[in-house]
Amino acid sequence: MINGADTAWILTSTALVLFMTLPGLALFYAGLVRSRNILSVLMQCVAIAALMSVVWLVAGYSLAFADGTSWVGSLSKMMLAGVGRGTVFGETGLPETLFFMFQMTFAIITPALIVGAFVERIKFSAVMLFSALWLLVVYAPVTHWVWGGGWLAGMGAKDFAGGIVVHVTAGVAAIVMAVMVGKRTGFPSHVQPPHAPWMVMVGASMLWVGWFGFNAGSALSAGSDAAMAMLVTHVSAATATLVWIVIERVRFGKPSLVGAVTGTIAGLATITPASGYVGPIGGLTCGLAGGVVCYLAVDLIRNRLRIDDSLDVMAVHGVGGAIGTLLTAFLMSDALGGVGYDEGTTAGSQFLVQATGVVVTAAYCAVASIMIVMIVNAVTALRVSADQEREGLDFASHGETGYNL
Amino acid sequence: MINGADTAWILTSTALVLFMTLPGLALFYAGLVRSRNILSVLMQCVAIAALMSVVWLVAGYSLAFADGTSWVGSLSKMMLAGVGRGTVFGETGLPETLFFMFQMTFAIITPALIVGAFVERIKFSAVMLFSALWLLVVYAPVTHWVWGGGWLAGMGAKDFAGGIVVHVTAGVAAIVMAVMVGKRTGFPSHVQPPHAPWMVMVGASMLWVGWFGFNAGSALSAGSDAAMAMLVTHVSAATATLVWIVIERVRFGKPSLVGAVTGTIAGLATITPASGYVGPIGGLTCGLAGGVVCYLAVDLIRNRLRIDDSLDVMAVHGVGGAIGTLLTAFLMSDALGGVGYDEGTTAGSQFLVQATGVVVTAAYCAVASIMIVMIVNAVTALRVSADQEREGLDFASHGETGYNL
Amino acid sequence: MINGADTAWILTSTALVLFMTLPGLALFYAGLVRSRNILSVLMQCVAIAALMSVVWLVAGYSLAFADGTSWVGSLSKMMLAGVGRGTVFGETGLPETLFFMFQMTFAIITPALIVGAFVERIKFSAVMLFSALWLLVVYAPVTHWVWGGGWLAGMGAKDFAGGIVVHVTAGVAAIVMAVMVGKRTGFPSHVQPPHAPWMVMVGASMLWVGWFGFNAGSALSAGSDAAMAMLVTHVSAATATLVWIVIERVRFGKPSLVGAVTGTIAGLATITPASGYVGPIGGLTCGLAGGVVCYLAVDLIRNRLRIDDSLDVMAVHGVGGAIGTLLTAFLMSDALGGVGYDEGTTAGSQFLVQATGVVVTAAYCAVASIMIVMIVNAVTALRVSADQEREGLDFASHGETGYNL
Amino acid sequence: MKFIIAIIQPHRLDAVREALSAVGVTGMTATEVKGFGRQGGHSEIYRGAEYTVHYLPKVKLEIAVDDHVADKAVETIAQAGRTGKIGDGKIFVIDLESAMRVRTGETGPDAL
Amino acid sequence: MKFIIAIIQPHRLDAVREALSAVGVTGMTATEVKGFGRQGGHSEIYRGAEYTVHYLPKVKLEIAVDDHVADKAVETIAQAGRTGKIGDGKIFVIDLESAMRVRTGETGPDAL
Amino acid sequence: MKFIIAIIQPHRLDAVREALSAVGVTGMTATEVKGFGRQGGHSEIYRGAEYTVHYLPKVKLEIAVDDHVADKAVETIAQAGRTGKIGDGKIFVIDLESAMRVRTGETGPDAL
Ligand SMILES: Nc1ncnc2c1ncn2[C@@H]1O[C@H](COP(=O)(O)OP(=O)(O)O)[C@@H](O)[C@H]1O
Ligand SMILES: Nc1ncnc2c1ncn2[C@@H]1O[C@H](COP(=O)(O)OP(=O)(O)O)[C@@H](O)[C@H]1O
Ligand SMILES: Nc1ncnc2c1ncn2[C@@H]1O[C@H](COP(=O)(O)OP(=O)(O)O)[C@@H](O)[C@H]1O
Repeated sequence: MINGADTAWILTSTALVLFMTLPGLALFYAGLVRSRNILSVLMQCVAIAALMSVVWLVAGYSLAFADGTSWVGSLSKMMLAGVGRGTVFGETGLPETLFFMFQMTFAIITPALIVGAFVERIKFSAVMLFSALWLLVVYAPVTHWVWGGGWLAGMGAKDFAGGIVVHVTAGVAAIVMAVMVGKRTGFPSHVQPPHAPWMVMVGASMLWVGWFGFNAGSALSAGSDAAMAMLVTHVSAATATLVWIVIERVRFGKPSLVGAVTGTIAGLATITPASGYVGPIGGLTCGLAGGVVCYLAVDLIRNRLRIDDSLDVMAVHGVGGAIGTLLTAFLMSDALGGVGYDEGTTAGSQFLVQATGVVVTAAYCAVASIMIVMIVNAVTALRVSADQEREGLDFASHGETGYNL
Repeated sequence: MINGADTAWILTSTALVLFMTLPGLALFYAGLVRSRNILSVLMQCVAIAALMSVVWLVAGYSLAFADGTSWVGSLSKMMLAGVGRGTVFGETGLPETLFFMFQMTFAIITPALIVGAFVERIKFSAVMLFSALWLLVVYAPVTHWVWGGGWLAGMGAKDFAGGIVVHVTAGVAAIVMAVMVGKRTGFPSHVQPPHAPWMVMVGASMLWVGWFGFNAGSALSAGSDAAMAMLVTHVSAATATLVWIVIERVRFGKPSLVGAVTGTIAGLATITPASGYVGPIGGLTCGLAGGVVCYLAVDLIRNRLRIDDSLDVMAVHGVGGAIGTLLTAFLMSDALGGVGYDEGTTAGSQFLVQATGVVVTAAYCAVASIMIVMIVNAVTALRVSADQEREGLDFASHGETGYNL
Repeated sequence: MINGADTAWILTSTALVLFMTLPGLALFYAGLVRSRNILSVLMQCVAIAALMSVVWLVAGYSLAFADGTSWVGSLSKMMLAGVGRGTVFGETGLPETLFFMFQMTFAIITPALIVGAFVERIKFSAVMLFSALWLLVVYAPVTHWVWGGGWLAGMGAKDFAGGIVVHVTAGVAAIVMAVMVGKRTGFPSHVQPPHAPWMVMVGASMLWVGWFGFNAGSALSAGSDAAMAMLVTHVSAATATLVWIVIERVRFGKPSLVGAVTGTIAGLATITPASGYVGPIGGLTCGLAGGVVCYLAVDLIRNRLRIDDSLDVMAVHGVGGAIGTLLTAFLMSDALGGVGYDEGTTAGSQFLVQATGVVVTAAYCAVASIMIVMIVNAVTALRVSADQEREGLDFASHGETGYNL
Repeated sequence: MKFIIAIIQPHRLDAVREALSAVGVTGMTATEVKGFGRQGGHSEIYRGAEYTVHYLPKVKLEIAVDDHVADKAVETIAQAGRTGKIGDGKIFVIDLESAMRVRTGETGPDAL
Repeated sequence: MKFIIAIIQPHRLDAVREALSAVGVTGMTATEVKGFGRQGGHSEIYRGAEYTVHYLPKVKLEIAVDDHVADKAVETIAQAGRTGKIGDGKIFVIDLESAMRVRTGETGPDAL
Repeated sequence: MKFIIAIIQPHRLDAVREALSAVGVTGMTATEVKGFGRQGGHSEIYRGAEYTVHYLPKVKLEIAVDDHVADKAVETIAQAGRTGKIGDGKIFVIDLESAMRVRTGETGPDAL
């Protein structure tokens, strides 16, 4: 039977998660690029949102959630076949149409996260084609593994709101894209600071607020689990923000705004898989760990490996999501205020399951993403010309300019 | 009896619909004008929100929803007379105060939509006076016809969330205003592109998210109807976005951001009347139809008829709302996943009712709007002086400048 | 037992109130300063949000809400000790973790409000230290007095959503800070108009929407009380907006956007304490009174007393909150559509209680804030150097620049 | 050759540019500037007080022309830029020693 | 007549303008510019790394003056603009052939 | 001394600056400007129609140099700024009467 209260909260959560992408993530990313590419980033986010929605309706949802094998769902719910107005989803008190919508907002933000890897040089058509294929080939199956009753679910993997499903997949795909599309002209010596740090902060704030829908909504009900998920999410975000502020203060004497809110996002990504299983101590720990490790990862990938994952998708989301997934094995212990282990499970055995989930997903995502990029490259080139890159994608790809003051 | 879950969702929806106007629509419009008029647009939106709220409390709500004739409500609920803290609204599980509030957010956004017709040249006092009169003379009665038990409701007209009530009325009033206020100096040859496309996108994103409250909130309950309304709303928005992207890509080689999000709004306006009656196929159809027809309508009104409905209110909202209202007659068929027809009704008979609703409302709105504009013109001029128009309304009417970098 | 509907609404309200600070208040304030200080304001807001969250978890919540004396709570709920996933809060139907979160968003915005007093010249470390101490020494005890079963609660003081707890405390602390930190170089003769009035409006709009969570959420349930609180909140905001528009129109011939939305905030602050106790007439009255008196207060403090409470925190929030608290004594009368008086209470006796609350809180807050500022001044200076002030805090304190077009 | 520097009202830019075009001057460079002069500034309203902003927005045009075109160009700017109100701006003429087109390296009047 | 071009620190603009006013020079045109010079640039922080921004914001003043006022004006700008720190800027003087007031068509020193 | 005014493509700024540095010219002032010329403008798309924007963004460099450096500087700018496409810009040279460093009051070539 449909539960009105749960439905009310998930309706709200769906709005919150859409808000994370539009305009939250879009602004977060748009503020980080140069002013001549602001519109292209916004356009990629809105076009991904639109295209993923249709792809999700046509086949994505079915591949993720319709009964199938351990590896992938089936095509039986294409176009929501058999899902009526009154159909209830599984054991929940939610209309299946609502579950479909809530999950769709996740299927929108995940490809949108990858945008950070290839801004300022990608062809628009390549973004569209890549995202659509990736949703079907990577996102939908992995979702099935973890949330759709697939093999990872069977092993007892814990990923409350998408550490593996969303952040690890996006991070790995980002690295693949960054390497295969190639560096921006001038990277790393001539990289310019974000053109609008204020916009980055606004986007991050919206992501923070919207993440309440993401994590607390993943409880699929309006009760204690949602409340605790919201609490630990917030605590992790706050802690990681402070971590970045302290690190930059110590290292440069000046804590930066972009740094602080990057910490926020790191804290949010890290707590995501853990958010339904841990208590306040788990929130603090994820915030601390996510803050520190993601900071180091940015430095490693950007400055040492010199990979132009331009907006640090792997370092912040991929690494954060992975850490959170692994930490869940320990932080879910009831000794630390967590929900405790399933019968027959220990921290150690759970850790192995979690690690398996991260590693296998990352490997699968890497291989599949490489193949998709090769296809995209064959169909439409990946990059704009050097001239267009210099001119800026706003005008070159979309015929518009960002600021006409 | 008050239903907590429904109340929770409508409290949320009320916040979402207010958010559509403030700051959603305000930003959508402000980004489209020149930088010297940005503040005036924002000011018109916020002042309309304030004034309509008071007018709605004093008499608007009563004229729309207090028992009266087929044509208009009565004055018996002026100042919410007789509506106590505990009064339940009709058959719903909502406090009447909440129904009042939810409806008020519609009464705010409808006159605010009309702003798009006369930006960059209108006198501020004319906006205020026009909006207040229009709310009482056009909006409140039409609302009564459709949702307050008036003659259109009696005929069985289907307008779930305001295709007729909100979008057709706003569109028609916009054309009236555009013609009677006259063109902007320099239209159409010297029109300048939007001063801040990024702001247009942010506003459109907020409208998209807020529209979940608008349409899914119009179910007045937290259940299957709200969920399906949210789903079809989203699908239509996504589809129409893609339609504009494809059209511009084909026609100019470059899809623009402003074009894409204009498509979004067209899709949202089109699905609005249908959102409670149709299924996913209805959503796709409204998105396709709304996307294509609104695109053509922009071209027709702006480039062929040369009417300076500056931000295309009629072409996007009026036309979208009308199409959606008419399509509802077919898409509500249960063969297409809709709710099916009332007893004794067929697609054909429903279509006649829908068409009657659109035509009679448009005609009434046109005549009444013309008369209101004439009154406003007599009381206070409609337009600022040519000098003030050139200087920009921000400084001329409000003593401020938008960007002081 | 946990009530799902109430939980759904308070989960939503928590998101709304966080949204008020991030990015609402942050943008409202950032648009008011000069462009070279925009990032510092945003940074102060986000860093306060992060730090207050941790402080609230560690000790703030416990001092406010754990059973203690009349004057302050105890340390028994530090780190949420004893509060489990399933713990229900008091007589409500809410998980205590959710009540903790909802209240935390108030504990974030209150110190963030004070930021308006010392922008463009404060040291970042001073903000951090001051806010943390102030939360523990002023905010937590006062909250205990009013909402935690302390002496003001015992006297029957009515402060629904924080006229005393939030606005009076923030306003008084703001004046203390403004005086002790000293004026900005050039105040008042060389004050410059807000660098981005559009941003001020966007922030104010978000505050307006978020305030629905603040006031209607303070009902802690999804029913008639929440609905009426939302209604009167909105009516007061709308009325006060119109009041400022009318005043500026009469005085200068031009109503300004910044003025209008300042009126909005004044109306919102004024209704806050009254919002759970009054009817529509109460909303109108608070809007009128708050609009007029706050307008006069800005003039008094800024232009006559020449205190550089830079963004008028005392005049808008402190004065608004105090007026609303006092007016509650009359407007709660059932003759005016309010909830009526507790047994044995009259308007007069209630007024004395309300006045006692305002005066004692203001006095305590003033003394405690002065002492805290003295400590902060001893530990880290309050102000940046004159050179840094001139250069702008964005670069001087955070190594970034706001606009890189 | 001469180098003409003209300060004009922003809203006259299109008119001036079109007028110059009509007399054969098509190349020029425009900059948004802040003008201080007799026109004074303007006052903005901020929360119950008026604040003076001392400058007004103007547009500066820089135009390199061959000697024999200079007078005509100045005259054209003056006519097209004139509204008759205070603050219409100034036209300054400076001697230009040399000019070069970057693309081709051409010099002298050919470069213009 | 002379055409003075002064590059100054942005925060000295008000002081310079007021000082010039005091010696009778009230008309001028200001532009926000990017200065490259000995002062070098500054470094901004971005996610764990420092990036060098090569330029610094400066204000350029352009002032047409009558010959006999030129030296006084230059001296005044130098004094009011001086902070003694590197990056205070430069003052350049160029010969001005002619000037015209757009509004009236007046030419020569009367146009200033 | 000479006062060089160069209009160049925005994306050549770094190259030009570095080339000038290499020949010993390190001081200069840059401004974002709008260029009108043969290159024409560009058209932007807005809701189903194309609108012409008449100008193109350019960067103006102003560089005061000692006489003997002038030719070398002009040459350097031309080479580093050249892409060979229309719209590469212009270099103008004007005679500079005097220069002063604000910080020290030094004048003449020493001030540069
Ligand atoms: N001596 C001057 N040198 C440079 N620019 C000047 C000078 N005098 C005025 N201007 C510029 O010309 C503009 C108009 O001058 P103003 O004195 O206000 O009116 P008018 O052009 O009618 O004489 C000013 O805003 C300023 O930009
Ligand atoms: N040769 C030059 N030509 C034009 N502008 C210059 C020149 N040298 C310096 N400037 C301008 O003057 C500013 C200050 O010069 P800089 O060498 O940094 O310090 P200082 O003024 O103390 O000598 C620079 O930022 C630049 O705008
Ligand atoms: N006569 C002129 N005076 C001043 N600036 C000019 C002149 N002609 C061109 N410019 C500037 O030079 C830029 C390039 O000129 P353009 O004619 O488009 O191409 P090209 O440099 O290849 O000749 C223009 O955008 C404009 O800024």
